[in-house]
Amino acid sequence: MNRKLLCLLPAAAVIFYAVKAGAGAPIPPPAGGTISGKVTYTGTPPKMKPIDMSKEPTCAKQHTTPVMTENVTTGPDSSLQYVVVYISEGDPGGAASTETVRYDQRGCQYLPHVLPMQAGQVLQIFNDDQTSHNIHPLAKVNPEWNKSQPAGSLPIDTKYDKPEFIPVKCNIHPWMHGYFVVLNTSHYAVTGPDGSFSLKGLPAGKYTVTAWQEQYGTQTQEVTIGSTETKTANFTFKALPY
Amino acid sequence: MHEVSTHPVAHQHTAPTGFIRKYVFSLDHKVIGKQYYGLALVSVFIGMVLSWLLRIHLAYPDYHIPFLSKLSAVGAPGGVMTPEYYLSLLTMHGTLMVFFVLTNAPFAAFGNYFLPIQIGAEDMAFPRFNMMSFWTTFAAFVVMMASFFVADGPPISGWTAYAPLSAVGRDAGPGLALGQDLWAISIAIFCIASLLGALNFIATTLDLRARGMSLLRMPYSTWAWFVTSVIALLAFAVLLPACVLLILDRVAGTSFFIPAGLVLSDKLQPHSGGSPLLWQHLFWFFGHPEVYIAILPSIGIIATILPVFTRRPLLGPKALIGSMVAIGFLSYMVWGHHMFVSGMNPFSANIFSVPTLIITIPATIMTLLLTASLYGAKMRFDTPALFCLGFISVFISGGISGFYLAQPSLDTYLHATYFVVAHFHFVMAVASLFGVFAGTYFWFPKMFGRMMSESLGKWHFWLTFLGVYCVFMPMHYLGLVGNVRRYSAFVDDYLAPLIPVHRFITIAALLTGAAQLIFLWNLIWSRFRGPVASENPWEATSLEWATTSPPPFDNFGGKHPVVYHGPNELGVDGPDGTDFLMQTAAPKSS
Amino acid sequence: MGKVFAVLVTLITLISIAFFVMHTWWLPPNISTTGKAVDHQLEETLIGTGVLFLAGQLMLGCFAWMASGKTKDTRAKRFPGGATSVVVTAIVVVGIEIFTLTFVGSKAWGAIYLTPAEPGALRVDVQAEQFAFYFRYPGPDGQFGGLHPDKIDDGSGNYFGLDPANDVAARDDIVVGSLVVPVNRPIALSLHSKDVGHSFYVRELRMQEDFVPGLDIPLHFTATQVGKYEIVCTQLCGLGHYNMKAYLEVMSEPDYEQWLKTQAGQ
Amino acid sequence: MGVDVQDAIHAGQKLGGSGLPPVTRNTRLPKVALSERPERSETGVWIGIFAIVMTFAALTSAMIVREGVALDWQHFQLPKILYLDTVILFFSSWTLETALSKLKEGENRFSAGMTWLAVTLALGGMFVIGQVVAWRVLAGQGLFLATNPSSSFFYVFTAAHALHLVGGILGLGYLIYKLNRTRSAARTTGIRATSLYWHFMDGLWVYLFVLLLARM
Repeated sequence: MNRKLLCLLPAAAVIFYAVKAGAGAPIPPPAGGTISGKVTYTGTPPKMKPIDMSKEPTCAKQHTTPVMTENVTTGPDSSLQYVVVYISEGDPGGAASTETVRYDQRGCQYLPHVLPMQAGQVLQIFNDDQTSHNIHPLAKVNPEWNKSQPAGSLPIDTKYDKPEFIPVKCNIHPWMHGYFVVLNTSHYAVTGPDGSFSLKGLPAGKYTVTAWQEQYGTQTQEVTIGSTETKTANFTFKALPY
Repeated sequence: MHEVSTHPVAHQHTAPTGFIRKYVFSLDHKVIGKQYYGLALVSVFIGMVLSWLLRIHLAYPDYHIPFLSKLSAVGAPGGVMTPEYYLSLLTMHGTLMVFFVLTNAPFAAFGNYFLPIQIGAEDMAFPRFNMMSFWTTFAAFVVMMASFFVADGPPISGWTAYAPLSAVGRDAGPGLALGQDLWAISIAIFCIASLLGALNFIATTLDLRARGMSLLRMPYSTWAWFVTSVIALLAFAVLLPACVLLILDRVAGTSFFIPAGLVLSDKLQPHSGGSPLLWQHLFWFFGHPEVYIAILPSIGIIATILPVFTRRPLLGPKALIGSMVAIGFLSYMVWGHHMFVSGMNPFSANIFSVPTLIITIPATIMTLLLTASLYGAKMRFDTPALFCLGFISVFISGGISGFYLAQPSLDTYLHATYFVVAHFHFVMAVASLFGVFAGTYFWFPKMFGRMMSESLGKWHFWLTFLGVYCVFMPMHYLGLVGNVRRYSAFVDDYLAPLIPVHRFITIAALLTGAAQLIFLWNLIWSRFRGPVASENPWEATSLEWATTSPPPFDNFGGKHPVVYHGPNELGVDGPDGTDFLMQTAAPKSS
Repeated sequence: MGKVFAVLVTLITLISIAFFVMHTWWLPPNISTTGKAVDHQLEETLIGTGVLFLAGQLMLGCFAWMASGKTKDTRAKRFPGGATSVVVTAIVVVGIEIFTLTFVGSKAWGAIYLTPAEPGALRVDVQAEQFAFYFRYPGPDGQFGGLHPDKIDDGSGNYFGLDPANDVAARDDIVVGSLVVPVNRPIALSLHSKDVGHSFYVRELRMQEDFVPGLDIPLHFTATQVGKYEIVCTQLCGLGHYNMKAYLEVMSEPDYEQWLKTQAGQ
Repeated sequence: MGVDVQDAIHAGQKLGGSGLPPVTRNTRLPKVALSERPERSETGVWIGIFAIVMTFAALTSAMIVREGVALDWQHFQLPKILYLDTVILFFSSWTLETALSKLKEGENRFSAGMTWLAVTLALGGMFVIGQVVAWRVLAGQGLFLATNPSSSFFYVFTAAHALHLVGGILGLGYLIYKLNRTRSAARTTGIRATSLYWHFMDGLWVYLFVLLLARM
């Protein structure tokens, strides 16, 4: 019995790696044009404040360096993170994507801080902490709800039907703050730590690209691209110290 | 036995025919009394199950209760309570118990059934009001229950509904939208019902006493119901407008209780200038007398029952009645002791503390009188008697802790801890319920014409008596450690070590609760199978025992009883070898 | 039956008292200058009421025992002195109890709530909100900035609603999540609430005071022991009530100065 | 203790001796000039009055507190029509009294009494309509329930009183209906109860009116 098992092991390993490789195989680049660019700021942005989590030891001990507020998150050479860039006009839209969007509560933080999704797309909210959380999306256009999620309880499934920028807060941990960005388009991106973004797989056409920052609002640009062309669209927000 | 007199005691009305008029919309105070009792019984079992759920959640936070997720998929996903649902159930437990059990059972239920009989009347002064007050109470109950079925459940603001939490609406949290509206409306309706009831009790006692039934000849229970109804009349008359103002703040955008510049759920609230303390003052001006509305009738019931089993008059009847009246009077000067640390002027704390401590004197007098009445008696230990003894014991235990909470300097430490929970559960809830139990075992034969099972009754007593001490005595210790009440989980570092104590309490609570099923079974069984009761099975003296069991529609079969004695003629040489004289016993004309 | 009751009551009474006497569950040591009086008051009350409790229950028990015995003539034994003795005893015993308690107790209360904080006390502004406490120090300029509820924004960490853009005093205000104080220095708190009623409860300080929306409520204390203590909310404030807490950190004077510097730096 | 028992027994024997038991004194009521034994309904109204006084006392103290705690209290002019209302209500009390005296005088003045009762009823109705008009006037000035604490309390007080008065009107209506059936004041109960309640409503309004004049 045991020996049999031992003999089987290598085989199993082979199969395993084969499968893994298959999964990891490079996906062919999507057809269509790409709009990419960088979001930056001018002026002095406000200093992000350290968050005091001492109230919630189970979370506090997960962070070696203090967690900072994220309302204006800046990066190297005055780049802006957590800016949502999306096609506001020119996208014919279409049915909502079937894949679910995942939203995590970990270490008493919302991950990601800003979560774009398509109207009608299924949103799954997980509590990965050892404490109860409370999710309270302050929606105005969509229905507002306010639910607690005890540690180790099932994920909350929900969706939003109308486009809206929805602030999300945790009533139990006041510092937990994030955004659901519900969009009509499936072409959206969030700027990374270096402020860069790219919208791929756009059919040829004329588009209005909008960049949204939770504190500084929106900016738009007109971009026309061909079927396989790549264009750059940079955005610059004016930052104030307070 | 009875003497027919032409003295108009009550307006003549004939027995109704037909089910609806007889049992549903009946004008008969006896039927209405039973209806109140039934409502209280339903409420107390719902309230008890709620307390079970709360206790289980506290002791075993991760324990899955599938039935909960059925009750509310949002409130208990997968059978584990969310913090807000814990508070919802907590609120409903408190509200049901205080309003629909402790106010209804000893006062409205027994009072309705026995006050008119004990004073020799045919019915209440205003039978129609009486019927209205029950059905209004029922409406209040239905509205309250409805909050279980609204989107985000019952309110989470506790039975005291402190503003602004209870006033600002949905932004303050789940349950505070429609649930809180229903709560406020239900309580307002309940106030109206209680006002009607109290008015009826007072008028009946003043106007319908039989010939010879002077005030001092009324049984203690009647006295208690009378004093209580006066308290209730004035207390609910204050809660009613308070509720109306609360409802206006919620639905009409007024600012009675909501100050300016509040930010909830990141929204600046559109109110200005209101005073949260105003709600607390109005609420506790009702709330403290409410405590006596709950306990006085039980004291009266005990004082009426105990002598019947000691076979001798109670010690110092006038002192006892005087103490009741004193308590009723003082109960209006002490509400501030709920607010020592509420942010009101600290000077007033010292002022409120004095009458609060003074009110313990009449309470002590009553307790001592009851205890001393046992001295040297030859007692009959039937179940009602046992519950009388139990009452005295828990009333002492609960009263003692009052000394602590009456002092501002100790309240700074003990306020809002489990010490308070222990205190009011002993002195208000358990004591009052022991009165109700005693009353039930004592009067059941009169109400249904059958005796209750003694053996079941005794089991019920011993288990309950031991149980309540196991449940509530440890809460004092928790309070001393500083265990805060109304927490849905104990996440503070210093609370973790106390979980074992909470486990003990939870198990004790489950068992004590289970013991109440014996009582429930006893009620049902005895109703149909119990031995048939005679007219006066306990050899008591008051008027309800001078008529058939159960009494006829007009209580005394067309006769009008005439009263010759007080209710204390026990341990005397009665007619044909008995040791008591009925209040209606005509004196030997020799 | 009466004998069983007597035994049971006696047992319950003795066991209940035993746990009090053995201090199995007890208060944490007091660390405030005003707490001693409270503890003293508590002891007084424990002894006084303990005696009453014991006497009452035992009396009940022993009368029940007697009542179950064979007493031939029911009129024979009456309670000595009858009702009057009972009433007098009650009034005298409880009266004395009350008098002493109020007399001593009002002092303990007054020391905490009726005496103003020393003029030199360290001022800390405390805001309670669903479901956390935040503490504000005036910063280097010794000035508190004004509060503007409309400016409150948890997302950017502006819990108090400061307006640094237009209000210079607000710029250096230090806002933290725990109450850090130097030992043996009088502290003057000003309690105000952002949303609903809350309460400030530190067991070791023997202190509790509500936050009332719309009011600034003063509270002052002097901590005599370096250490870390829990501040918890005792006023039902919503779904996170059980989780509403913060820490009181009592530091030595130099540690406190050091901490203040680092905070001002951020 | 024994003393009490002995007393009671002696009392009993005394009764036995005299044969007649003492008749309960049933007039334990607030002092009110009454020739005959009071009707039960009258007792009820007296008790109700206590409750209503308590309610309005609570509201009054609430108003004083509320005015004190914040600086947002705005004073405003009471609508002139309230003066007229006051007069109407006063007058209605008088008409009610005349009605009752007529009814007491016996069968021959019965119809006159009924007419006066009808007048009283009408006046009561006019008062309520007057209150509604007053609310419309305030609304016209932009003073609504939630506008300001002062207006909030104005509406609460007047509405609460109007509600209670409507109760009185219903009672009066029922009385008229009963009198019409029995055609005799002697055999109809509740007359004095109704009048007592009506006069109380009158007095309550005077109190409220003065209070509002002082505070609004």
